Amino acid sequence: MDYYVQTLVDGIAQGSIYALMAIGFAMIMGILGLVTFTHGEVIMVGAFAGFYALTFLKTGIFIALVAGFAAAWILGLVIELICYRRWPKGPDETWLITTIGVSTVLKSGAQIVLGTEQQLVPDVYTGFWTFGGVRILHIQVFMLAVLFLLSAALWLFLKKTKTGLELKAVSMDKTAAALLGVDVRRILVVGNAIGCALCGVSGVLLGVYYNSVHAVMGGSAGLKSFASAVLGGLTSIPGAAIGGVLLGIFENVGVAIFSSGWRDVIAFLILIAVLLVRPSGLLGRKGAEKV
Amino acid sequence: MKKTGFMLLAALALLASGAVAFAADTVRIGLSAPITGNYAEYGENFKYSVTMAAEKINAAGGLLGKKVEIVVMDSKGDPKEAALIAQKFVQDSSIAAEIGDFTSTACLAAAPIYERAKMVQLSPTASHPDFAKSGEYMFGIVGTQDAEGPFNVKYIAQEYMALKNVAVIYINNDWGHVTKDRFVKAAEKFNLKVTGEQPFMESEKDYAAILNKLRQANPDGLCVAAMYNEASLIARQIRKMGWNVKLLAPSSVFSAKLIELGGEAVEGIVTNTFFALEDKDPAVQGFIAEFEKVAGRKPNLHAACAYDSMMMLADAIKRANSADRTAIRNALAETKDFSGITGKLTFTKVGDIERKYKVMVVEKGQWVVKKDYTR
Amino acid sequence: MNDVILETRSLSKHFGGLKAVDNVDMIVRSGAIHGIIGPNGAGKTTFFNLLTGLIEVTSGTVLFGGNNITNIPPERVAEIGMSRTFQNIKLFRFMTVLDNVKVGFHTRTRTGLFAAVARSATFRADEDFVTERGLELLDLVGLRKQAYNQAANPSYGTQRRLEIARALATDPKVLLLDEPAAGMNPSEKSEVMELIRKISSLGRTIVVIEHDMKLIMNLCGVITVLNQGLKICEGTPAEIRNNPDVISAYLGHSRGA
Amino acid sequence: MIAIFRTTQRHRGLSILACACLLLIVPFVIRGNDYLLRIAINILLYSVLATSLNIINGYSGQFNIGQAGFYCIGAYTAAILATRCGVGFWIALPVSGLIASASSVLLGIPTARLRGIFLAICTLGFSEIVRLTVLNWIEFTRGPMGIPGIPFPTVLGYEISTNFGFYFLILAIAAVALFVCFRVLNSRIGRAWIAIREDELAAKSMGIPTTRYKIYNLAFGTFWAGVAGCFYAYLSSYVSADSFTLDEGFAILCMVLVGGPGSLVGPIVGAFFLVVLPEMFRFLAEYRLVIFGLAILVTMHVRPQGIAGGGVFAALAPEAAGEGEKGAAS
Repeated sequence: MDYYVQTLVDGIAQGSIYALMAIGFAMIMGILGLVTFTHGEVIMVGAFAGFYALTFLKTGIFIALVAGFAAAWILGLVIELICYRRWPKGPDETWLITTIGVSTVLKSGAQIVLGTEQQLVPDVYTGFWTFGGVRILHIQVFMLAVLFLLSAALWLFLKKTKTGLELKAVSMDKTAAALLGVDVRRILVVGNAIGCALCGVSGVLLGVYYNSVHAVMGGSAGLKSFASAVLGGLTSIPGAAIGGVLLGIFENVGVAIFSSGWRDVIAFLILIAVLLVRPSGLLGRKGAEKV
Repeated sequence: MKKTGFMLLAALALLASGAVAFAADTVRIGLSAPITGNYAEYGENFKYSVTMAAEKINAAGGLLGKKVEIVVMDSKGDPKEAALIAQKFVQDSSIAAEIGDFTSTACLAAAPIYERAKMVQLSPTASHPDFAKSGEYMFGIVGTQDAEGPFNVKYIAQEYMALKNVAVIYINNDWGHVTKDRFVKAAEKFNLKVTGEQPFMESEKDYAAILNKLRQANPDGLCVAAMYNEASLIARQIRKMGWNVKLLAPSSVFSAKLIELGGEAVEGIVTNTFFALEDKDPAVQGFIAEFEKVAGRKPNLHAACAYDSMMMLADAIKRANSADRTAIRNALAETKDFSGITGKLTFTKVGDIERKYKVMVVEKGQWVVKKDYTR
Repeated sequence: MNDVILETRSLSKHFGGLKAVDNVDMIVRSGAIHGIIGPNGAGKTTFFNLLTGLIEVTSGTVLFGGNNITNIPPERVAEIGMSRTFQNIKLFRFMTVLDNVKVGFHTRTRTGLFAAVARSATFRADEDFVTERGLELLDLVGLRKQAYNQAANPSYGTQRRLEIARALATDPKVLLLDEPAAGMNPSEKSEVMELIRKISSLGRTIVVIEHDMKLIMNLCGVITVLNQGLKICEGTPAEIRNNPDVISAYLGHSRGA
Repeated sequence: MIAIFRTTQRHRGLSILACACLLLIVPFVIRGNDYLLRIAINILLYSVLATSLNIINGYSGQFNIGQAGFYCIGAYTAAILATRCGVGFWIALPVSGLIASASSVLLGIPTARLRGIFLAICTLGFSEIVRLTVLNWIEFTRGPMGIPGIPFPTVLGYEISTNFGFYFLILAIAAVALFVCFRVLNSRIGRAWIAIREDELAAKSMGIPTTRYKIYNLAFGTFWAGVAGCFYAYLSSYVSADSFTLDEGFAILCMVLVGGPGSLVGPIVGAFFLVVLPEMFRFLAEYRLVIFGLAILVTMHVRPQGIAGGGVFAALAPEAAGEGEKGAAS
């Protein structure tokens, strides 16, 4: 029994990182309707920013999170400029190529600038609680807290601020929003930056939780965030969060039931199954399949 | 369509101009390694080591009275690129032999091309049992898992660590798979109980679920068949989950990086090696100092093997007294008791090395050699 | 000639609480030019979508030549013999004008993969047929000269005529026209009116949605009036003109007749 | 450049002839150089792959980014048939295509109603599922060990063992693929696919069973990916899952989009550029991929419709839009 509870706990912890990535992703892809494949590399850059803050500047974890946030935000501005500015209306395929291009540059550039070796990220919050045979690490709770706080902040931002409301308007209908006097370009810039920044934070957590950063860490991270966001419904922030946590749980429980080699297969099968049953994802807006 | 044609011609001309003949006053050795992509870290080590070796040879007067020149090509660790590089090398008649690639899959994809062109492919790291067998011109010097597996079971797990049962976590690529396979087979032979075996994906960072699963059977020891990068993270996660299992691993974990990344978590991990940083041999110490100067880090096993690869090739060329590809192959195959920094090296009939392993442990943040076996 | 070809019985479509089409009974007689009018939001286009299977019927039935065709998929509707144009033009923009019409012949040709690769007799017969008849249709709508232009290029009126030609290519017994004259100037409008008459004279039944009262009154033998999803009356132009319900429906809305 | 294009469009028969001559002469010119021959082979191989994806993405407007999965299925089918069942090349070739095709139907039946990015995600997931299954189904595929020892193909009694031979083999395959695609695209079926790309609802209303035709399109496109996979297996005589990662799929997609989707020439131009560029940059060592990425970005900024693409994004191939009412010469 303990075994399954422990698996669940680890799954939720892993899922909370996925969730944060997925929220950033849902922001860009679901709400703004921009296709992106630079995602993994944004996570990597965020992770390295956090790593440098922690290791060389000896700042605390909070400053590291801010550093990841800021670095990814700036990167988000650059990405918008290179990948989207010229083609605000798409098509999807163009964005796909430009973002793949940027992602290639970032990944191989990072290997040149930041080195090819895996780097050690020092531990923060090494303590744990024990409940019977189940061990919950402080860092796991911390990650969940960060997830909750950032989701709540984002939710408030979307609900209460003018920019947030404009964001929602753009997500419904870009043309109509423009007619209502919304500066669509500004919203795209801001929204993309926010999405990237959240990914940056998730990158810092990724580095801290697994004690490592690596120039090529973005590949699988990007794929996972993609899957989580779709699972939860691309258009919904809480959906993405839940999708991320669910993916974490699926993967861990999947290993408990099947061999671990098949765990990504299971994750992708569930993803496809969800898309077939509910194309709009678990919590997505209905009619999203008419994209 | 016509445009395509024009550009084809233009590009071919450009490519050809890059591949024209070179002055014959050098002996050129090709190095195919992942300089970019996911294995860039390992490819970089290759590049540093092989270049260092070449410089050393040149400082000592070169080969056949000529300078050695290394031609580095980036394979990204991709089998297709490795095959293309193979074509480029065999095409260039000034290149005498090739060192590389890093992964066994890349080596195997390139093997038929080298074999057909009768050019040596000497891989510092391919431990796939099929690799050296795949042709007369294929040589591997890291030693195959056929030998390492039994050593790990008999001497490390049973004799040194006194384990009764053991679980295996392995990386899901050809190397990890073979390592696991040979380890489990040897365990059967020597009556070591294997309580579980689980693979993980190369890009995976979260091993908690797999470790929890393996923990269920409560083994005494855990064999971590992974590179040092993953092994250090696995060790950390094991300690975080409060599991007091003894760790052992194949020689791939031997690197200063393991201790740097793993910290206290890798304390006590046992592995085998044929190359030790504390080896008193001046050649080894010289290599280590030199490597640190160039790369800014301590060399690992791959780096040492790459260095030896170049040195062995040079030795073979000297004995052959020719830069002819087939002559090099024949001389290389006859290599006997070559004293490299990774020990005395003799090729088997198929072109592998039979290694002599030592038990090595991490103690107080240092790699410490324990016993010397001749198997 | 006056047998019923298309009939709806208590046809309804509800979107949540909104009754876009509510219990509409309608009979279209073979060979007629049947008009459907109504203020904006009356449910006319939804009604067309129901007839052609583009959206699912909530309740009620659609009969075509006596057969129940309720909720059959749109591609089957086209095959059976009912074809349409769209209010917001839906051309295949990056195809040529002629190719647009050729697509319309889909159900009437049989070329398969192997026939296409081998350029078999079937293929050649099909292509000849499609090209020849396609050009004829373009002649009919007056677009022959633009056959090899891209469909995205021509003017608004041309695009609407092209849509009609494309719909005709499926050889429909009933042609549904959704605002064929929208956005046109008076001379273009009268051309379209002529075109519709011409098509009708070739023996096809036509159901037309239009806002332009003059056009509808001149063209149609029978007119159905919808308002807020309900059929409020049906009859000859003269009857419609004098029906108090129709007048109040139109006066109740901003858009006049 | 544009002028050249115009000329090529006007004298299509002539330019095809010129091209064919060129392609037939080139191998004799570079016969002694296996490296250049291998690059030429790769260009043709990727031309087939890019064309196969172009049939799907460029012509029916479905958004497939997982072509590597079907390529993988083709390659493994051929490898298993050749090493286990002793089946010859000429049987393995169509069978690989058909199996890839069949698997795409399996994927297509449930996913046909998905659109845009949602379909893209499904194909991406499928591609990964294929790769991971190959990696984990050890009894069948030898898992991460890959399958070595695929024999040389035999054509008309001659064993093809040199790059020179392989060049003509892939040239023939590419020519057949292009020829078949050209004819299918210029028929009722091709028009139906393009109609679906342009406006699915209108296509439906014109009597095209869009779901069936989308699956049909997927099956037809992936058939060629399977064929290419088979050729690759024989060419390298060794297959492993490493060759069919998502990056491989993205590379094929880049070829289509950089070259110009929705035209038959575009993907070939794209394949040419994306095979040759990294080779030309090889001397840049670790900067190679950075420059490569930048080159893609610059291309997209200069010609967002693709190097050889016309129109906005999806302009038709000259043959489909041109004066080819009588099917033109080919």
